[in-house]
Amino acid sequence: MSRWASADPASSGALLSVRDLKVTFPTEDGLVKAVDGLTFDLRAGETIGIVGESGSGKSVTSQAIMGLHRGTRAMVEGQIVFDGRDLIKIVDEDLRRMRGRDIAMIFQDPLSALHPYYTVGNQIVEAYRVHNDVTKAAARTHVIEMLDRVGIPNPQKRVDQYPHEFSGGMRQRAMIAMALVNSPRLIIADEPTTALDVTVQAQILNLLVDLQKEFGSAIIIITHDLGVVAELADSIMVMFAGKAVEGGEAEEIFYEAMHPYTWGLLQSMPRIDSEKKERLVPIAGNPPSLINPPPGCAFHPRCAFRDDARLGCSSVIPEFDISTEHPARCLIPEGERRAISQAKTKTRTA
Amino acid sequence: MTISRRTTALAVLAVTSVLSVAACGGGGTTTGSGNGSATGSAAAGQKGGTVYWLTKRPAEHLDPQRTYIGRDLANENRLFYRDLVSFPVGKTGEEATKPVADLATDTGTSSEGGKVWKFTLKDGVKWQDGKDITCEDLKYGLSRGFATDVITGGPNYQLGYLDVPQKDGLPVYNGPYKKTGQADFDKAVACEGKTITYHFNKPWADFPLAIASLRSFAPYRADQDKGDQSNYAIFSSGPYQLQGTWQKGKGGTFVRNPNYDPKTDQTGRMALPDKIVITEGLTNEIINQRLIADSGDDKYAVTDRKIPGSMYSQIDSNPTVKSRSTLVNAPFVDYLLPNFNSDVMKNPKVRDALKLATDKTAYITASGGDKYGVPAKSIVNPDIVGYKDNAAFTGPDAGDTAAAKAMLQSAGVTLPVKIKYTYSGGTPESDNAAAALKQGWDKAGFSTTLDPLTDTYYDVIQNPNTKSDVYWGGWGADWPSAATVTAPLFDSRVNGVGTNPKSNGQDYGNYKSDAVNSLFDQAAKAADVQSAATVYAQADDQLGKDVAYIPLTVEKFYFLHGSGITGYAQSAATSGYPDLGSIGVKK
Amino acid sequence: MFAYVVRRIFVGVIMLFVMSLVTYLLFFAAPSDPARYTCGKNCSPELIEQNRKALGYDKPVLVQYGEFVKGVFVGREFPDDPELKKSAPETIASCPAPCLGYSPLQSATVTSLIAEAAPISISLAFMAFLMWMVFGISGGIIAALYKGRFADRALVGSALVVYSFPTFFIGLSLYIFVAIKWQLTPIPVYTPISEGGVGAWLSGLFLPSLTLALIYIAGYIRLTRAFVLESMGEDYIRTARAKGLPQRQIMGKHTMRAALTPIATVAGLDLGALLAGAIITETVFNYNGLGKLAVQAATTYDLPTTVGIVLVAAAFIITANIIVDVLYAVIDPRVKYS
Amino acid sequence: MTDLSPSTQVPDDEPAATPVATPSASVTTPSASHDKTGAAGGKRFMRQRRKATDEGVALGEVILEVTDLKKYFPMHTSGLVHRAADPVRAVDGISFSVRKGETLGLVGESGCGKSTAGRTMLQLLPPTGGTIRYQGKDITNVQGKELRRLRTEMQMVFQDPYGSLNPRQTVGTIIAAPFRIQGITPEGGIKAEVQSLMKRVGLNPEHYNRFPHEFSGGQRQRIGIARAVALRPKLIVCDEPVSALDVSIQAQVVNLLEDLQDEFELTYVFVAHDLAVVRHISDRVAVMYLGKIMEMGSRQDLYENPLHPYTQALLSAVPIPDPRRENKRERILLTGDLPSPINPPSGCVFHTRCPRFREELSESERTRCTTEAPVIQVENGHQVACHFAGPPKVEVF
Repeated sequence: MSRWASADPASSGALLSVRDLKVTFPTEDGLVKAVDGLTFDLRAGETIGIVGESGSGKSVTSQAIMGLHRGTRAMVEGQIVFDGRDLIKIVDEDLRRMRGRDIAMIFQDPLSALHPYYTVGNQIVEAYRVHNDVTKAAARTHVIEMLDRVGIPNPQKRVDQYPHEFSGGMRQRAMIAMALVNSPRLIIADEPTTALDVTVQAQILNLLVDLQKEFGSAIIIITHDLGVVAELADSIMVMFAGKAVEGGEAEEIFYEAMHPYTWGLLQSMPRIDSEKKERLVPIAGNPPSLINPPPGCAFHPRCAFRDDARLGCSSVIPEFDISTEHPARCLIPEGERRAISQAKTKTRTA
Repeated sequence: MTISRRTTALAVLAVTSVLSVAACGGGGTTTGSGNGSATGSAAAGQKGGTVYWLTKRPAEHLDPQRTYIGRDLANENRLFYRDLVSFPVGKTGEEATKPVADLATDTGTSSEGGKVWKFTLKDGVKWQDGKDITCEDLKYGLSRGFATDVITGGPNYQLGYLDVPQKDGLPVYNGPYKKTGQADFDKAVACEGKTITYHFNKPWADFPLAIASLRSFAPYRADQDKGDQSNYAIFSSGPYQLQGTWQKGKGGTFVRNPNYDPKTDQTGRMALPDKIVITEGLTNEIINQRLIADSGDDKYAVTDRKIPGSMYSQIDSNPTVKSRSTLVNAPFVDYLLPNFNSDVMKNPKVRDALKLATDKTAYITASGGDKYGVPAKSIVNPDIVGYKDNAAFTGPDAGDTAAAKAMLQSAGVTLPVKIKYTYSGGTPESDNAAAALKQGWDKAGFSTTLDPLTDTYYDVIQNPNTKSDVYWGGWGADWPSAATVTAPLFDSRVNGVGTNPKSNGQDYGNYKSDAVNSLFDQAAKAADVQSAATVYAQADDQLGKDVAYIPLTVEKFYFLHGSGITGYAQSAATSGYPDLGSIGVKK
Repeated sequence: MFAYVVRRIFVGVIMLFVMSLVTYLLFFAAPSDPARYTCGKNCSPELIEQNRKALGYDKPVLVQYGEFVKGVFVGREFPDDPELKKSAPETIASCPAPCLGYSPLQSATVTSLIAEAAPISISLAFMAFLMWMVFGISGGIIAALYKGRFADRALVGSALVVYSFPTFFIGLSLYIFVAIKWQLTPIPVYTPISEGGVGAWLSGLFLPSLTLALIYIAGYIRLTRAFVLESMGEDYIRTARAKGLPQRQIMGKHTMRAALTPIATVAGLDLGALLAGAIITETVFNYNGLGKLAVQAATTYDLPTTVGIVLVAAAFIITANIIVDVLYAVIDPRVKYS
Repeated sequence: MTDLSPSTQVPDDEPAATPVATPSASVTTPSASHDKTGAAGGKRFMRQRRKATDEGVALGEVILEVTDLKKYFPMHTSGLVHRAADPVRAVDGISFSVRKGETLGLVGESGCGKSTAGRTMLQLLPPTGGTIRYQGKDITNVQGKELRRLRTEMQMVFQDPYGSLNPRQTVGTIIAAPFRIQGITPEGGIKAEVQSLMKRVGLNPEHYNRFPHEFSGGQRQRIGIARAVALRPKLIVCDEPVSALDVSIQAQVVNLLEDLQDEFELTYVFVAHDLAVVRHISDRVAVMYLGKIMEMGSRQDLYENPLHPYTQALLSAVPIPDPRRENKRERILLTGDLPSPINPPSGCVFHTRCPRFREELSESERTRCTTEAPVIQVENGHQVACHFAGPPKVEVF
C-alpha cells in the first residue's frame, strides 16, 4: 500500500471505496455530524478495523454502507463505491438485492439482533431464500450445513430452536452463519464480540479468521477493543468525533502511532501482559459534542501535546492526507510526532 | 325512608282534583286544560294502534299487594287490576278523586261509625281466563298482605285497621301461606255470596279512597299465587293482559284481555289502543330527546319522566314541541322541619323568625323555576280533599326579612343565631336550593351552616339525637285525604317521639303536641271524609301556629308526549301521571 | 403446560370463593339496612324484621355464606322456610346447583338473572372488541408508518380527543344525534338472534358497541402505534433489513409479529374485563346486561345479585388472564410455564 | 400482563444458567498464614503499599473473612404442586480473606457467581450458608440497627452508573443520601461535605443541583463513587465499575479508585470480567467458575504462573493490542457451553470443558476428575483447586 486511498474510487482497484462519507442526523438541538468526511479503501479478502469509542461514528459508518439509513431522517453524502456501483445513488431495490447477498452484517448483540419469535433456522432460511430461488427443503439443508460449518453442534436439532435456547456464543455463531449463508464478498462485523465472554470471544474471532480464509470475504471489523483488531486486521482506521484521525497498516498503528489520540488509547488501556503496576495514562476530559464540535482540531481540548500558540490547534482543522500511506489528522509536525511515538513504543514494549 | 322520591324508592301517590293537562295554547293536539275536560280529545279517540310508555325506573313490584309506586298503582288500575272502587277516567277537579263503583255494585256502605264496610261484586266480572271474580278472591288478596315475610314492600294499612288481634307488634294472622290465626282473619273479613264485609278496629271513613288509590284490596286468585315468584306475574281482571312475561328493567307488552267485558265497567276506561308497550330503563335525556324528535313510534309515546332542566330552552324555542308539553301539579310537597329537640328551635319566636325569613321564591328558582313547582301554603297538597291554605303560611312567598329580624331580636337570643340545615344534597339543584334558603335566613339574623347528606338521608334524620336545627322533607299522600299527610307526619304517638330513643318515625322534627294528637283522634273517628277534613284542617292550623313545619313548594310535573297521542290527560286520579284509561293514538 | 393451567384454574376458583366471602362481609359491614329499604311507609321494627327474613338476611353472616357455598354445590330453595314449604310449597322457588342465590328484589334466581344479562354484555363486548381491534390496530399501524406526518397527527390527535371525552357523553351524543335527531340508525334496542335474527341483533348492537369501541379504538391506536414503532426500532428489524428482505416482508412478518403480541394480551384482558358488563354504555343505551344489573343490584342493596355478578366478573377476568397467559406461551416461544 | 418469567429470580447480571460446585469442594483459607491478632484500632496498613512488592500483601490485618460462603437461589418443580427443587447454586462454598488496604480481584465469566458473591458478602443478599466475618466479628446474619451501622463501613459501587442513580434526584441529593439514611450530619453541613466530595472525585461542585442524565457515563460513575465513599467506609465492593465505560474514561475512573484507596485507606473487593483491568488494580486475584474459586493468588503468581487450566484458558483468550505478539500466540480454546449451575458436573466442575482433561490425562486420571472434587492446594499463598495443577503447555501470552 503506497497511499491510504486514491482520489478517484474508480482507479483504486478496491472492492469497497468510501469517499468523503458524511452522515448527519437532524435533532431538536441541531445537526449531529455523526460521520464527517470519511475515506478509505478495502480490497477483496482483506480486513480493515475501524476503532473508536462510543460516539466516534464507527457504527454509523457501517450502517451507512449497508444503506440502513434509507427511509430515516439521516442525511448520507459522499460516495460508497462497491464493486463499481455507488451504493448511495442506486435505487432501493438494487441495494436491497445486494444486502445480505454481497454485503452481510454481524451485529454486536446477537440476542437482540435475532427475532425472538422465529427459530434460528427460519431466520437463516429466510436470508438464503430471499436471494436464492430454492425450495424450503433445499434451503434448510444448506442452512444446516452452514450451522455445522460455524461450529454449532447438533445442527439438525439446533436449526429448529429459538434464539433464547442458544447460549451467547452459539447465537453469535448463528449470526455468522446467517451472514455467510450467501457467501458475501464483504462482511461488516459491528462489535461482534463485545457482548461475549472472553473465552467465547476467542472462539468467535478464531472462527472469523478461518471463515475468511475459506470464503475469501473482505471484512470490516468495528470495535473499541484494540486487542481485537490486533488479531484480525490488515489495516486500521482510528475514528474520533466522526472523523478518521489516523489510518494505516495494523503494525504501523500499533508500533508507530502518529496521532495523540491513538497514543492515548494505547496508553490508557491496561494490558494483560504487562506486569508493571504503573498508573494508567487516561485521556483527559470527555468526548466532544457532535453538534458543536470544538473549533480547530476536535481532539485538541483533550490533547496532551496541543500547542495552540505555535500550531493553532484550536483554530486550524488538520487534514487527513489520503495520499500518504499512514495519514494522521494532526497539526504537530510529523517529525516531532515520530519522535514521541518511538519514545512511547519503547515504554510499551520494554 | 318512604317519604321522598328524592332519596328513596317508594314514592307515593297523590291526590285530588284537577291536574289535567296543560297544553298551552296553540297546538292542535291540545287536550283540555284548566278546569275543562281533561279528556277533550279523548272523545274523538279511536280504537286501535299501540301506545308506548317510556320510563326510567323499573317497576319493583307488579303484584297488587306489593305495589307502592304512584305510577304503577295508577297503571295497574287502568290496565289490569280492577278494584271494588276506582277513580273515574276523564274527570277533573274534585270529581277526579271521587271513587266510583268498579268491580262492586256501588261505592260501599259503612256502619258502626265507619268501622264496618260492605261491598257487593257485580255479576259478570271475570278474570283473564274467564272465571268469575269472587268474594273469596277479594278476601284472598287482602290476606296476602298479612304474610309480611313473603309479601313485602307494599302498603300495610290493613295490618293496623283490620280487626285482627296483635301480638308482638304484628297481627296474629300471618297470611294465607302459613295460615296461623286464620280464624281471626275470617272473623275480620267475611264473605257471604258476592258480598264482602270488612271489620275494622277503628273507624275508616276514607276507606274507599284507600281502595281506589292503593291496590292492597284488589282481588287475587289463590291458584295463581306463587308467593314472591309471582311478583311480576300479572293475572288480569282489567281490559288488558300481559303478553308473554314481564322483563324487569326492560318492560312488557299489554294486549287486550278477551274476557274483559266493558259493560261491567262504569269507571270510563276507554281501552283505546290495541297494545300498550312499556319500556323501562331509559335515561331522562334519551326519553325526552326522543319525544322532542317525535319520529316513528315515538309519536305514540308518553312518559312519566320530567323534562330535564337542560332541555327547557330546546322546548321553549320550538312551539310545536312546546304544544306537546304539559305542566301539572305533582303529588309532592317540599317542606322544612324545625328540630324541636334543638335548643334554639325550642324557642317559638325563633321558629317564627325562621318561617318569616324563608324565601320560597328563591328556593323554587334555584330548584328549576316554575317548571319545578309553585309556592306551597300548607304541607297538604292542594289536590287533597278538603284542602285549605294554612293561614300561618300565606305571607309573602319571598319571605319578610324585616319582620323576621324583628322577631329574632325579640326572641331573647344573641344574634346571629347559629343554625345547621340538613338536607338531601349532592346534586347542583339541591345544593343551590339550600344556598338560596341560607341567604334568606342569614339576612334575617341567622348564621346558617349547610349540611348536605348525599348517601342515606331519612335514615339519618330519623335518629332523634341528630344534631341539626332544620331539616328538609318531602311528602306525597297515599290517598287524597289529609289522613295520610299530617297524621302520619306529626302524630307523636304513631312516630314514637319521646318513647322510642332510636327513631322518630316520620316526625323528623320531633314535634309533639297533645292537642294535635287529640285532633287526629277526633278526625279518625269521623264518619265521613268531609267532616274528617274539617278536623284535619284544625290540626293543620295548630301545626302552623307552632311552626311544626314550613311549606316550601308544591312540585310540578313537566312532561312531553308524542304528537300521535289522543285523549292525553294527567289528573289526580292517576297521581298526575298520564292516564292510560283515556289515552289512544291517532290513526 | 396442562399442569400449569390446572393449577391456575384451581387458584382461580379459590380466589372466587374468597371474593364472594369478602363481598358478604363488606355488605354486612355497610351502614345501610337493606331490610329498611324494602319495607314500605309506616314501617315498624317488627315489620323490618319480617322484611329481613324475607330477604334472607336474618341469619349470621357466616351462616348465610355457608348456605351460599352449599347452594353452589348442591342447590338451594328459597325462601329457606320449612314451615312455608309444608303449607304452601308453590311459593318455594327452587334454585338447582350451581346456585348463586335468589334475589328477592328481582324475584328471580341469580343464575337466571345472569343468564339473561350475560348474552347481552357478551354480544356487546365482542362486537366492540371486533370494532376496536380492526380500527384501532389498523389506525395504529397507519399512524406508525406515517409517523410525524399528517395521517399520524390526525389519527393520534383525534384519538386523544375521543379519549378525553367520558363514555357517557359519547354514548349520549351518538344516541341523540345518530339515532334520534338524524335517524341514521334505528333506536338501539337489544334483540336476541333468536327473536330478530342476526340483522336485528347487529343493528341493535351497532351504536352501543361503537360507543364502547371508540374509547378503546383511541387507546389501541396509541398502543399499536407505540408497539409498532418500538418494534421497528428493534435490532432484529435492522437485521431483517440487512438480510435484504423486502419492506413488505419486514413489516408483515418481523415487525407485526413482535408488535401485535403484546397487543393480543392487552386485548385479551380488556375483553375479559368488558365481558362482565360495560356499566355506562349499558345504562345509556338501556341494555340490560351485566353492567346494568350490577348497578341495579348495588343501589338496591341486592346482595345475592351483587355477589353473583362479582363472581361472574371475576371469573371472566381470571379466565381471560389464564387464556392470555397460555396464548402468550403459544405466540412467544420464550415463555414457558411449568 | 402476568408473569412471563419462570419462577426463579436471579440478579440481572446472572443469567439463569449460573455457577456452582460439587459437594465437598470448598476452598479453605489457611488461617495460619494470616495475622488475625490485630484488634480494632491496630496498625494501619502502610501508605507505601503501592510501592511494596506483590509478596508484601501480608502486611495488613484481615478486615473481611469469608468462609464457605454459599448463595443458592431456590427453584421449584413443575406439576400441580410446586415443590422445592434443586436450587441455582450461584455461589457454592467460597472462602477467602481480604486484608486492610489491599484490593482483591474477583474475576470470571458471566454466570460464575462473582457479582452474587460481592452482594452476598455485603449482606445485600442473605447468604445460604457459610460465615462472613468483618474485623473479626461474625456479621453473617446481622440485621436492623447493626446492619445499618455496618453499611457505614461497607459500601458498593455498581456497574451501571445510570441504572443505579435515581433519575429524579439531583446529584446533591444522591450523594447526600447516605448521610440522611444514617442520620449523620458532617461538620460544616451536608451540602458543604457533598460539594467537597464532588470536587474530590473530579466533578464540578457547582453541578450540585443537576440530574444524572445531564452527566456523561464517566461522570455518573464518579457520582456513584462519591456516594460510596461519603461515609468514609473501610471496605468497598466494586461490581464491574468500569465495564460500561469507554477505554479513555475507564482509565480515569481506575485512577480515581486507586487515588481514593490511598487517601481514605480503603479496602476493595473488585469484581470484574476484564482480566487486564483486574491485573492492573488488584493485589490478589481469585478466579471463579460455576460458583467456586478455581485459583487464587497474588497478582504476580496468578498472571505469570497460572496453575489451573481454567485460568490458563481465560488468560490465553484475552487479546493483546500488539499484532506481533498476537500473531505468535497460540490460544487455549475452551469447548462447549457453561454447564447449568443447577446440576453442576460431578467431581471437578470444570472437567467438562477442561483442555487438560481432554488432551493430557489418562483414563484413570480422568476418573479422578469426574468423581472427586479437587481439594485446594496451597503453595506460598497460591491456591489452586485442581487435581493436576501445573503450568500450561503453551505460553498464555
